[in-house]
Amino acid sequence: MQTHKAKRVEITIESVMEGRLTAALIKAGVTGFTVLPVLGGSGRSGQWSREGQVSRAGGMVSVVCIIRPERLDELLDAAFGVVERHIGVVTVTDCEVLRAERF
Amino acid sequence: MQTHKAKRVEITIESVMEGRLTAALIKAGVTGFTVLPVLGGSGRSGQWSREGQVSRAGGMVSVVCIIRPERLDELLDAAFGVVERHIGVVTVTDCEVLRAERF
Amino acid sequence: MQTHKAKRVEITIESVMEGRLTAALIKAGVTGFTVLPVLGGSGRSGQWSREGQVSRAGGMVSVVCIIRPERLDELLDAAFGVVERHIGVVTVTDCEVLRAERF
Amino acid sequence: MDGILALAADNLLSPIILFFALGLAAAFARSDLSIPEAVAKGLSIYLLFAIGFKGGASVAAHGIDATLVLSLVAGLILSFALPLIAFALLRAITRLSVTDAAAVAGHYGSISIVTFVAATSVATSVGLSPEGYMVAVAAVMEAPAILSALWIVARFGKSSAEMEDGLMREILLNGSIVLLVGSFLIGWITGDEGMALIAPFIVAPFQGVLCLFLLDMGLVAGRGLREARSVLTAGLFAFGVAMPLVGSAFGLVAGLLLGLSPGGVMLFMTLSASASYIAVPAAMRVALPEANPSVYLTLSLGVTFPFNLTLGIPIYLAVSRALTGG
Amino acid sequence: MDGILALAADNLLSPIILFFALGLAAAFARSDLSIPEAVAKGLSIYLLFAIGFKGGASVAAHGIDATLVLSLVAGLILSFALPLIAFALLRAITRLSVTDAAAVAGHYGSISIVTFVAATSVATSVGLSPEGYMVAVAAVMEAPAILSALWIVARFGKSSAEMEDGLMREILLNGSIVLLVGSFLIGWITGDEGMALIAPFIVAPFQGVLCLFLLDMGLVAGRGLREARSVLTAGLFAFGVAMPLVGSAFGLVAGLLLGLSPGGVMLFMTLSASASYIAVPAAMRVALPEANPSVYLTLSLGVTFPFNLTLGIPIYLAVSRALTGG
Amino acid sequence: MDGILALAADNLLSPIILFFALGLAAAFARSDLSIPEAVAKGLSIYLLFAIGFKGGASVAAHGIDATLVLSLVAGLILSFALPLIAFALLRAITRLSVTDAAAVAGHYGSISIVTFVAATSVATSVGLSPEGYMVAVAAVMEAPAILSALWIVARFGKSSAEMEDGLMREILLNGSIVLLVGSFLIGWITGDEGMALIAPFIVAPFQGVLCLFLLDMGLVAGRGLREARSVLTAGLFAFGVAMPLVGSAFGLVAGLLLGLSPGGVMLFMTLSASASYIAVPAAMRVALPEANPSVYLTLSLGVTFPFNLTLGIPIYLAVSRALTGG
Ligand SMILES: Nc1ncnc2c1ncn2[C@@H]1O[C@H](COP(=O)(O)O)[C@@H](O)[C@H]1O
Ligand SMILES: Nc1ncnc2c1ncn2[C@@H]1O[C@H](COP(=O)(O)O)[C@@H](O)[C@H]1O
Ligand SMILES: Nc1ncnc2c1ncn2[C@@H]1O[C@H](COP(=O)(O)O)[C@@H](O)[C@H]1O
Ligand code: NA
Ligand code: NA
Ligand code: NA
Repeated sequence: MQTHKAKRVEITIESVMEGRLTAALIKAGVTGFTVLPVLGGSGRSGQWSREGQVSRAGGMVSVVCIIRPERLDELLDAAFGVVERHIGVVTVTDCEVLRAERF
Repeated sequence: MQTHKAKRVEITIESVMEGRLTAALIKAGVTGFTVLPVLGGSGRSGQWSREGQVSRAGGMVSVVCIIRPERLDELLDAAFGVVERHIGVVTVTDCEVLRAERF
Repeated sequence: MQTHKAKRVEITIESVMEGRLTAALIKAGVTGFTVLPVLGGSGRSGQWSREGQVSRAGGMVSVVCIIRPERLDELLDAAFGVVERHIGVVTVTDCEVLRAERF
Repeated sequence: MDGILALAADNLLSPIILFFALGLAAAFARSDLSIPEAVAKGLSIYLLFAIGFKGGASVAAHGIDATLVLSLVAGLILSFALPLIAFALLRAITRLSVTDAAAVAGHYGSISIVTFVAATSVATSVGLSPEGYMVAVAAVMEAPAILSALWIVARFGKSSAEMEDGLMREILLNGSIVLLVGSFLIGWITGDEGMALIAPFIVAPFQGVLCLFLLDMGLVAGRGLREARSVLTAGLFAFGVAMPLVGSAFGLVAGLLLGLSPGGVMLFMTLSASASYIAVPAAMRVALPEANPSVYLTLSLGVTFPFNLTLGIPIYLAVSRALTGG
Repeated sequence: MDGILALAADNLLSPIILFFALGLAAAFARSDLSIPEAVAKGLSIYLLFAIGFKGGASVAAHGIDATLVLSLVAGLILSFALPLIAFALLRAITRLSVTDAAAVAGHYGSISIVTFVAATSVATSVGLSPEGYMVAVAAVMEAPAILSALWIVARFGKSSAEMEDGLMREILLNGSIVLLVGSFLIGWITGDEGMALIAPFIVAPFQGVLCLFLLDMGLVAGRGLREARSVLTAGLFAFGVAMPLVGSAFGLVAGLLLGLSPGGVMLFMTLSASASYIAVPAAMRVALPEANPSVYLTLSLGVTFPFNLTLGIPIYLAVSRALTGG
Repeated sequence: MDGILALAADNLLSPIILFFALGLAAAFARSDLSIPEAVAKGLSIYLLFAIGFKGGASVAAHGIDATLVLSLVAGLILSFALPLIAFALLRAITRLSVTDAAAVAGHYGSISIVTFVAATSVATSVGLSPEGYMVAVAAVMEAPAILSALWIVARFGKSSAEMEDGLMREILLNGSIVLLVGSFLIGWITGDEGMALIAPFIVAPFQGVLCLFLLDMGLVAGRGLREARSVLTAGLFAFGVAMPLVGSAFGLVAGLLLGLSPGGVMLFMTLSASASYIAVPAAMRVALPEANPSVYLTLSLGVTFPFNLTLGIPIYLAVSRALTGG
């Protein structure tokens, strides 16, 4: 089956920033993204878990974005603008996609 | 620690199709898969979020399947048969696994 | 944008073992991890789904850990110690990260 | 006419409607107010459980009516037939493709259980006591319309509608139907005794839970409308308001022919007038993935549901009372 | 005998049992009906909260019974001892490995709180008033059986059972025990006054919530049975029915020796007869990962739980009444 | 003084406080007891819905008080002003950076709705009937403090506080405010009639739900304290206890000047004394990401919330009664 090279960018970020991040991604011209829930985690700012939150203030989500390789830099710039001052992790993985016309 | 090459196939698809997809995967001989929840997303058919759904009609899930590289085509054919007419994204990533006898 | 090579280790494991796994990871010196929920899955020990669980006894979670490549073996040893006798899948993927000083 | 207006005004100021309006307003204002998905599903389980059980207990109390079976048959026929009428209307006044029009039509043959619950609560608040088995009629009307929609596509459309093995079982055994029918049967079997046991759970707090549920419906409908504004043409909007009136006329005739009580007639009108937003959309995603979900969800949830809730129900009540002398 | 049958028949037609049956039926028919995990957990928190508080309030009302401490000790002993009996029985009538048999045995020394709740509600419905501290006995019986299971493996098995530091604390402080005991103590401390305050929340709606909870239990048990049919041999099935009867006999003796009321004896029988499906499975996954969870979950939830709910409880009630003259 | 102690002792043995203590204890003992996130959110939706509606219905029953508008204005002013006082106090007795101190200060100008609910329930239990519109005052006090915090940073700090377009709308339309104010208005509009309809849902079970909610608050506060022990210096702890007393003094003056009833004065004191742990933390994460959330959450939820719940409320009640003669 015919596949095409693409990049999978995954941005783990505080829930309160989700709307700002996806708005920035859309502005940067991405054609789509998927938001995954995060149960908990640990990092330099300590350990947390969803059951220990009184509110959306502390939770995180993971935003996954599949893009053509040539659009990577644009996307990273947009993402970085939002993530910069905030808690968050950004990873990029090589992948192959079916139905490349979608991206 | 000894690791082995494998492929990680991730199929994001409407929840209503989950059962049909996993049935097709099992029929295609995969030894296992994992289903991850999806909170929301955006694509050509617009933006959606789990809190805005009255029902399972609109949600999506992500089905992850780790397989030996030589079985990839079989799996993609099976997956494509289900995904074809439906909303959904299929990505393939190279990975390494521990305990390869399981796959 | 400047990125750095890293490894993305994903360990899918029974929920009851989550605390033991993350404790082992921290002991092995990882700087952070993220826990993702799992809705269901299938493997050699059969098929299960979160809605069919009476308790936390049967569910699984996925623990994702981004690390510098040189620390991979240490982490895998630590993870393997916990996963060994238990149901679970460990995968390693190459990735790139922003803000490498965090890892 | 005056009576209808007074009733409508009264209805519009009931807590149920006001909480729905609050949800709509919050969604339009882009507030982040939301009911967690699991809680919303829990509320809907509560409603189905309560309404089913009460219906069954009421059948146990009043005995089986000779018309029970006939009502079920009438419900079946209406659910099969209304999509054909809806399809004709849609093709006449909108530019939807055959596939989209068929998908929408399927929704209008099926029913909205919350609209049914709201109508029941209005009926009892004015002293009517509809036949308990109307709950079973509601259950019977959920699924047939889906078959009609698929038949329409097969007959008039180009894209193929898959009616695979699994789908029919899935539709007939979908959670809402099973819970509604199961609770109905258990209410029937355990009757007064069962009712005495669980009444404090399903009777007293019911209206309050319904308010919360309608708050959520308002939020969801409002968010849907905001997203899908663009699909809502004048023609579609007209359909979303006209079709419930057309449907209710069929329900009215059925109810009168069956000789139902004023409350029963009113509920038959409401069932025929209401459109599905759970079972049918799910089935359409599987069987007619090419149909655009924004169209049918926006119409069903964004136009017809609020119309029925606010104006439709008082109209059906007034008409039913006028024609049955109830 | 007639009395038992009449009671059983009565019991079988209670809403609680019928909703459990509805869940089973829906699961067997592969309906997609399901209660969201968070809601199911919410319902179980409600049950533990309510049953604990009511037990404590009842102790506050009736004063401490001289036998309270003795009952707790008896519960402890039974929880430690019953796994040994279960293990012997399993090795005699099934072909389970030592590890699997030990894991199963551990479940039968521990208890099922829903079975306890159902028995309590049957007891009060026939006019008995069991000792309030039976709730504390239930809490005390949750954990010791786990130690017995691990001891069996260490003594007779080949695979090693890890009894690591953390596990014991985890078991003793698992959420269910903490909530049950905590609510019991708070009910005790606040007594009538506390009860008056929250009775509308924990008393009136209790039976209705229990129905929903048992619907969920039916769904889960049914899905488990469907998946794990293959592991359920005739021998295992026989064990799943025989062991509760054996266990209840020990509970009966304990209750009679302690001089408990008829309701108390019945609850002691029920506790001894019931098998854990939450705390023990979780502990076994950690300490005995080689044991097959399908075996113990299917037995405990798929066989023994329905048996106790339908036939066991009426039997224990009848026997207790016959022997205590209650 | 004796009166306060007796009241405090009484308060400490109420189920509400004891369930909070149970949660704290379970968290400290590292029990895995937890309320699912969706259920906890569901409980808080219930509380806001109920308290808002009851406030509105009470305004409908007692008519609009001339002081309603003045009370809202006073609430606004206090919410703007208290952060300045908190900031000064923090800089005097702790070594927090400007950014951290400003973030903490913002929390203390805003309010904790659960503290408000607990105070209301104490007030009514001793026979007071606070003005229904105090709910609206609570809503009005949620947001202004955030602006003060950002102003403090802009004025005294180095890091820039982003007050972007979206944030203000987000703050004013956050779910809690919308639900509280919406329910208040609906309660007002539908009055006695609406209340009669949903009272069985929002009145009778209220105290029980509140117990469960405080159990969850205890768990969350306990886990937070365990994690963040290290940040809690003596200075910060002193602030967490002193600031509510300082705040309540301002609330007292406001309430007396407005001529509120003894219950109203007590609630004004409570609002001024309490600190936000939902709306403000969320806003701070967006606008002041450099501020350390452990500091403000630990203070607000781990120190001030328990202080108000246990000692603060009885003090505010006693003082208010002494000075109003109520
Ligand atoms: N090395 C890592 N691997 C995976 N996730 C991480 C890692 N470091 C941080 N995270 C995630 O990012 C969140 C915030 O990290 P931090 O900014 O380091 O406190 C954590 O709670 C984790 O969910
Ligand atoms: N480029 C993308 N990256 C990640 N997820 C995507 C992407 N495009 C689509 N998706 C996901 O697939 C769903 C359906 O996409 P579509 O068929 O384009 O409407 C979206 O709601 C997203 O969850
Ligand atoms: N090939 C696979 N790909 C993805 N996930 C898997 C795979 N095999 C097993 N799993 C996951 O690991 C769990 C336990 O697998 P097992 O130990 O094979 O029963 C399954 O329920 C799946 O969630
Ligand atoms: Na209809
Ligand atoms: Na037992
Ligand atoms: Na304050």
